[in-house]
Amino acid sequence: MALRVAEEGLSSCSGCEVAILNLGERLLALAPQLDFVHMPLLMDHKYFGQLGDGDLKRLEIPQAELGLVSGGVRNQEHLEVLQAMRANCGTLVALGTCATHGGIPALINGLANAELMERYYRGCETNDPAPDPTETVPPFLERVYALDEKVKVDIYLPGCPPHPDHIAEAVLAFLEGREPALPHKSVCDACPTVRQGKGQLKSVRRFLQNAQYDPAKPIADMRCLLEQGLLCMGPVTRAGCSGADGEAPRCLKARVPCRGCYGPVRQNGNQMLDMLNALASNGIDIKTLPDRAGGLLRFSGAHGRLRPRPAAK
Amino acid sequence: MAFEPKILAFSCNWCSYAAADLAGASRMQYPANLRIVRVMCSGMVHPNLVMEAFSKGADGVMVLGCHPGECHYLDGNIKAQARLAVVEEMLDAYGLEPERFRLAWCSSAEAERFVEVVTEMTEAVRGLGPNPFRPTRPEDAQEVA
Amino acid sequence: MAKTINIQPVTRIEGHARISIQLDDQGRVADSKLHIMAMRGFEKFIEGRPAEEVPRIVSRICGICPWMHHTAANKAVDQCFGAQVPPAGRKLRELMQVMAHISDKILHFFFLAAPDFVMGAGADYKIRNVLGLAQAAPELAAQVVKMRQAGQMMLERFAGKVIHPVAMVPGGFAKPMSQKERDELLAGAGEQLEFAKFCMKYAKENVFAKLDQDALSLGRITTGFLGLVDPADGSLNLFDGALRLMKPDGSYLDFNCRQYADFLGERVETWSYGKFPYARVWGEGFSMDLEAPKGIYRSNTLARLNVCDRINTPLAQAELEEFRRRFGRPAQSTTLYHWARLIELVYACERVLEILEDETITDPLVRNPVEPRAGRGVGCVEAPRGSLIHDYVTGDDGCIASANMIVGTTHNLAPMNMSVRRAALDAIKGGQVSEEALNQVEMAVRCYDP
Amino acid sequence: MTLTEVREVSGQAGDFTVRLLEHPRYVDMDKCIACGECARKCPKKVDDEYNQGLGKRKAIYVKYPQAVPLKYQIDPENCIYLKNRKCGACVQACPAGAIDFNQKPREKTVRVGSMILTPGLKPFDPAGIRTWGYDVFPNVITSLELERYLSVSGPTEGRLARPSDGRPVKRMAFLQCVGSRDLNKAGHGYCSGVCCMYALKEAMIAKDHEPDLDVSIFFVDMRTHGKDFERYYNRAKEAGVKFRRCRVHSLEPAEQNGGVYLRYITDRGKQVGAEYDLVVLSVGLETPPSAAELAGRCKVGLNQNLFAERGGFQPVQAKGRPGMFVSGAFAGPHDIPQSVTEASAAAAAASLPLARVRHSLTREKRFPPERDVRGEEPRVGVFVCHCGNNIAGVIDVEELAAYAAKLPKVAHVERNLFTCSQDTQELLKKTIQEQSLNRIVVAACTPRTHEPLFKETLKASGLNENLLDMANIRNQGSWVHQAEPEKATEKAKDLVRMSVAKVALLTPAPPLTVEVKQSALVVGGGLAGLVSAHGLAEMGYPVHLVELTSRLGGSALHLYQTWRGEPVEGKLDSIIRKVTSHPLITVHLNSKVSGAEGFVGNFLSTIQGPQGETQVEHGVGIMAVGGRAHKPGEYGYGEHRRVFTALEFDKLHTLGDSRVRGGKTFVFIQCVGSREPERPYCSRVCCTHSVQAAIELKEQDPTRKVFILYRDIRTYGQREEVYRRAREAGVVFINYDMHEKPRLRLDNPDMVEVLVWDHVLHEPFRIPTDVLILATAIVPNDLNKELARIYKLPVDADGFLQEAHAKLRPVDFATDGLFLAGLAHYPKPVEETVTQAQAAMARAATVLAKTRIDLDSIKARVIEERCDGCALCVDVCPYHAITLEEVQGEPGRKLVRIEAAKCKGCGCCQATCPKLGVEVAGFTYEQLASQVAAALA
Repeated sequence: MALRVAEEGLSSCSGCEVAILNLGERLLALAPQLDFVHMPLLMDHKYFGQLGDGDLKRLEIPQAELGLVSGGVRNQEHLEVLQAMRANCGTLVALGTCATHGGIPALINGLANAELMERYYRGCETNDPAPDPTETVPPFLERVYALDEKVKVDIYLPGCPPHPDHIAEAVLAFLEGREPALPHKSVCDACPTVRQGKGQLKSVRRFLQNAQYDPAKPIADMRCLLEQGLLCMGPVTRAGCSGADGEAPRCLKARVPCRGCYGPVRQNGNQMLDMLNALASNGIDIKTLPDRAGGLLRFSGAHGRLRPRPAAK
Repeated sequence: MAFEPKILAFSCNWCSYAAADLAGASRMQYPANLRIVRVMCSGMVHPNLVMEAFSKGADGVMVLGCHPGECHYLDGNIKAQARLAVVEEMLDAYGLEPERFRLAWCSSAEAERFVEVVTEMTEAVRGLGPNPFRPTRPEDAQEVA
Repeated sequence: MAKTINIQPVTRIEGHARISIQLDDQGRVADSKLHIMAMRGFEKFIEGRPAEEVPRIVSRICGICPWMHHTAANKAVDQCFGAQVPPAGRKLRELMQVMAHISDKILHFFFLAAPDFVMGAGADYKIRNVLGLAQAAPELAAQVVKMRQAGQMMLERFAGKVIHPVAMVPGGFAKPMSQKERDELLAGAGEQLEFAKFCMKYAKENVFAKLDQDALSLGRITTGFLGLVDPADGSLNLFDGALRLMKPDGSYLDFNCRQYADFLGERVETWSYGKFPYARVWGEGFSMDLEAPKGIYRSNTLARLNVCDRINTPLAQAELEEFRRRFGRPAQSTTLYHWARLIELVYACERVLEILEDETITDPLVRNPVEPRAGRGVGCVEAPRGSLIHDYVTGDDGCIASANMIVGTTHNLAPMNMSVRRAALDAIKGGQVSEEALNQVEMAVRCYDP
Repeated sequence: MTLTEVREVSGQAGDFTVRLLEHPRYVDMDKCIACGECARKCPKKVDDEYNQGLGKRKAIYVKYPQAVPLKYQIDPENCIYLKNRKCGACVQACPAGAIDFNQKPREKTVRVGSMILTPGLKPFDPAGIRTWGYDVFPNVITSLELERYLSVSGPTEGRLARPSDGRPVKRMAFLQCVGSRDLNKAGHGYCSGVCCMYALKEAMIAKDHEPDLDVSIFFVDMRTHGKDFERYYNRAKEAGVKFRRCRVHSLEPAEQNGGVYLRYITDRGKQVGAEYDLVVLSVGLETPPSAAELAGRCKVGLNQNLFAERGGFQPVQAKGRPGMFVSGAFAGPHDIPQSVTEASAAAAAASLPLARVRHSLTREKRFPPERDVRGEEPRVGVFVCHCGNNIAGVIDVEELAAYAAKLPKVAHVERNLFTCSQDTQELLKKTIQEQSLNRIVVAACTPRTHEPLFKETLKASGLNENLLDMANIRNQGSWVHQAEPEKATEKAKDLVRMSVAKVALLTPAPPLTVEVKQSALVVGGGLAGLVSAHGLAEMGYPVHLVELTSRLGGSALHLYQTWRGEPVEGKLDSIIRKVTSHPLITVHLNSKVSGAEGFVGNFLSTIQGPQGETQVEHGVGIMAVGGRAHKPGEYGYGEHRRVFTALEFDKLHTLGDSRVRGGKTFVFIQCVGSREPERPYCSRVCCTHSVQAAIELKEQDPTRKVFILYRDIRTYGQREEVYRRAREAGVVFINYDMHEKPRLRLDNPDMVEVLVWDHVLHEPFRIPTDVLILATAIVPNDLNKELARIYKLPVDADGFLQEAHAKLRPVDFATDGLFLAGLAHYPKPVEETVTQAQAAMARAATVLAKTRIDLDSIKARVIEERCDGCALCVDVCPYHAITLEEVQGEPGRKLVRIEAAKCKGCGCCQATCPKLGVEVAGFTYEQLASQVAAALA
């Protein structure tokens, strides 16, 4: 019997779902073994009956052995969908960094909801001030949550989006009844750039001009971008973006520094703390970094990491 | 019952830990709110340990090292000092009062200073009240299944 | 027996929406709404971020068209910082953006929309999807999947990341193109064009040929249109140009993107987190009344083909001419979005080849250094789903002081609501609600590819 | 052997018989646990000499809290019991039964081959000399008293208050040269060498405590000739300390406020006065009578200053007394680095003649084989010590033990009266074996004193010594919370819980040792290199000596005498001959080190010579690449044929050049290139050199006019004698200011006209000069930088090699196994170079004396499953122990590697790694985190 799979995206951008599609021919090959019972991006299963007449209090998601959830939890609907997924899926996978650590949408966690609403509906040049929408739209939670702040998560598959190789590995491992072999080291593990040490730097530059490198030469000949004085989140970020074939990290392939989209190396690590600490330990004045919280917790602001500035005492 | 803060200190073996011993040998009295974790150097203390202490409910955390220039390992204390900015940043991000953390220098002979620092810290933290920060951890998460 | 039908979630679209249809006591459609269920607040939370970082953040607005946000944001930051992009940098940017259009169109047409046409609007929902399509037409599916994948890989091999790209940077592009990369891309682009031609042919034979009057009137409404045109000759331009706002009668105004706020306004409704843009400049206000709409214009493929005077690539121009012959200008049928989409696919493939054939694209100077400063920039591109506007103001530190964005889909929120209403009115009669009827309502939404 | 004195010495070098007298301590050192109960109960209060009599101590006491050994002693002069057989409170108080009033003086005889005399110094006592008003005005104190006032552990806890009325001090004056450079009042002609620097330090600390404090230092010459001292002087000036160049000739009571009124004459000749709240006498050093007595018993000669007589080329050898060596202030007024250096040098010199019998008296301890506990579940044994009543009197030990028994992984809990006692060790051993315990927690006192003891016990029980943790419930528990027994008990539970949590995670670490290659590399064939190379070879170790030029001798080739007038050339020739003919020394001329790798005991250096590269293995290295004379770009040097550097002048003088021979007027300009913004250090040797040369010029022809234009004359220590002789000989000393440097007219080729501002006459003074001698700076060699790169050694801001610790490790590098000596370290005269070279050789010999070095088990290690070679830790390591290396068989993949022999276990890497990819044994992140969690559980 085919493996029943349910998939949902919460507060997210559908990039994770596109990453699933980017399995390409592998997806077609896997298809006979999979039975997608729910996946709003691709198929038409509805929460409240196919005729739209179900009980709005009973959000329905079919039973599945494997549940994939992308996106963080931002509003009441997300929470209900997530809880239904958890209740109906044997194994729950947090798919993508929004699901594992809040992702980019969790940047809003640095602000209170009221500030957001004020800006959106009353502080915008193109619209007249209006009250917040409240009718028939799901109310916001106080912030964006990672899935494991609300339900138990069985497998973490970070990445913005996760590399299709690892999505395939997670599914295959599940089919084969084994632990998925996922990367657990940092981006540097896959990064071939030349590293010597970071002690000679005193500050870190903004990325206002391209890194120094010879475009005719392979990345393995380029000096580590952090050692070039560019903030690169590689050392504190989970590897994986380069996929299973061990290619260079993808941002590095474009010769731009990593921004940490796979979240912290250790699931419960803190990219901001780890990066600031690594820089400070190397004698780099961390105050030279602009927008530290927003920059270093760009992808991992859930788990209470990014929070509104406390009001001045 | 009055609030009795729990304060954790990472204390360098070569200076403040020795000063704490000396304070004992000299029978100096200080508040019993301190718990010392002995380390070989203040430069050994990962800021994450400090934050872990806060996340587990410490009301105050100290890192006590040798005076600048007196580090047993050349400049571990200078690294600890550089990391101070990291802890400050994290406290700020977490909305904890900066006074809950203190980095202080104290040589092995400065038992008085040790006592003074610990007493000051205890009183300061007592004034701040309990650590309001409790993490949301997976085990706190609501189970649905 | 009044009741509310909830189509939730609206499926095979990007994003989170719900359709509610109120039936009155007679089972007639009394009201319907398309609710946008979420709002993430990008405009707010990019405040304070260094502007040069923003192109890598705002791509997360949409995982299907991240390149569009990436491009628009870079254009906006360039203006804030007063940056001059070297010619090769500009070419690489357009190349990437147009290539991204190719994958997107294949995705939308075959993965999201086609099941309705190939499997039938009333097919069982369990097979009315791309996987069902794959079983029903394995060869076609294999071909489509392969070509879409090839397009994605072309982008990824050259630019690192394809979903949430990073290769564009304020001041230009992060890496130059080597001759080897150019050769590979040229080869790939040739195949993509062949495939585009195949798609056009396939669709004409198997989908468009079946578009009867009913199909053409699905969700049909009458509105104005908005899209970028090349200021030089009014031709289709996805990457850059002036905005053209066309009235339902075909008359139009062209304006610089920076003036968008003088021409467009946004309406807030209490029942949707999404705002409703309208043509403020028409001075008639805003109304989604099906019979007497006010201020309503549409964006996206059909809109672009309606507003442009011509297309500067031969195959696409030929298709446009045929399209206009059959449907006039402006064409109003909502279903024609799909047709227009495939014409744009042909254009995009031709344009990619054109850009790649320019030898100067391998010039190593692809980025000029930028200096953070106070400024304002409005970056505008045509995203698959419509005209995308990013408007940033930076402070002296080069960090974002304020931002406003109108994304492609948003332009179409009001028209979509109207099309939903129209489709619901047409599909639901006498309280008879079928899966097929409800799917037809959704199909009206899917034309807009939200 | 404490409280012990030398009574008599007989025999000779290689075989002395020394009769010793050990005075009774009245405390059994084996039993005393230094708990201090005795002192608390002792009713007799005595002035505390450590606090300069400013505080009180008891008749039973430790001299100061850091005393080694930390054991109490009874002062028989003051003990009531010893005086009249009453009291005995301490006997009652002592929980360990350590008081023993029956101890008697004991005689001992030891036979030794060499002797080192270091009886130390006594501060000059200014009492009784009216000028200084010390025992007249309460607000006149000595610098040593001030030191205690400023110390937070001192009697006022660091507050600066007037002794007379305790009011805050607003204005403070230091009077320099009290008891120094003063034959009239003090009978000391010498400079004490340390007072300028300590006055600066005290002034700065006082300013630090009280930033608005007005501090003036009245001085004759500021003598900040040590490494980095001049910078400190400059900092003090910037900090607002006022410097007044004059002797104060009288102190009077101020009219109001109880202050002190000083009268003095400014350097501009004006008489002025000022009031101060506190006057500090910067007292000098002198030899105490007891030291003089010791010298007598050892037949070691003292000079007129009562310092031991010695020579410039054998600076730690007591003159005319083979086998006897001297160091520290007994050998002359020294500061800390010089004393420490000399101590090492004395050790080297004393052990040289004994090299043949090395290790003949060594005994080794044996332990049973270690039980492999890996794979076993932790079975923790908790031993709660009562420490007599020290712990049990405050903490409810019964409750604590019961609590410990319930903690997870605890298999056995036991209470002991004294866990550290000898019989308890046997018990511990038995319990560990019987109960199959594999982790031990001792809840007692501090690991700083007792961990080694319990580690031995673990070893003796067949357990790895690292499976131990101590819960410090005494020093950091019962003793500091005596009034809060409940809280103390709660805290003790926490501490035990923390220890149990940590100990369960401890893993056995095998003892690490590295082999020592029994040979040395000495870089630099100057005097320092020659002395150390020769010494090491004499000790029996092969030495490679690398010299850049074609000739051995270095800068000393240009010197002709030491400050004592000993000729250099012959001595230098002799040591060069000894070195070149020594069978164990390989001299590499025209060579330099071009690369190196390795660590203590195992260096591999590449020597690049005329015949190409050779690689040598060596266990230690001494860096002695010397320095050179600065070539000035001022004062007409290189333009006028009558302007010379000091070394050039010496040569012309020796050769009898007509310009010198016929010269009538000679001018020396001091500090040419030194103490300038570009080179803010004192070159240390130039004052003495110029003064000596001036004397010679005068002695040769008393009609000659000789001028020395100086900023401060720095004839430190006993060199002051030379300065005095010069003034007596009629050499004219004219002070100039950095901002009013001497000016020259050079238009006459046969004469240089020197113009200098005369502070006495208040007008420019013209000196038509036959020979102008520039006392130029000593600058470091560029080789320093090269060595720094090759061996990863630090170089200071002036380009000199940077020692591990300026005071306590003056010839070591932070990198183990590498040492430094000579001008590469800092400018210094011949005898100090020789001393330092001997010291470096002594330090090197401590490594070479062993065939293997035991390394501390507290080392960082890489966890390969976590490390990904990001290189964040590489530059964080202060010891350069971390390198990034490619994984074998996986091209392109790199991991960091830690050289255990270089690692000191500071954990800077562990605190940097975001991935927990490095950890320090015994202090891993997980272990520390377990303590954190347990503390807050």
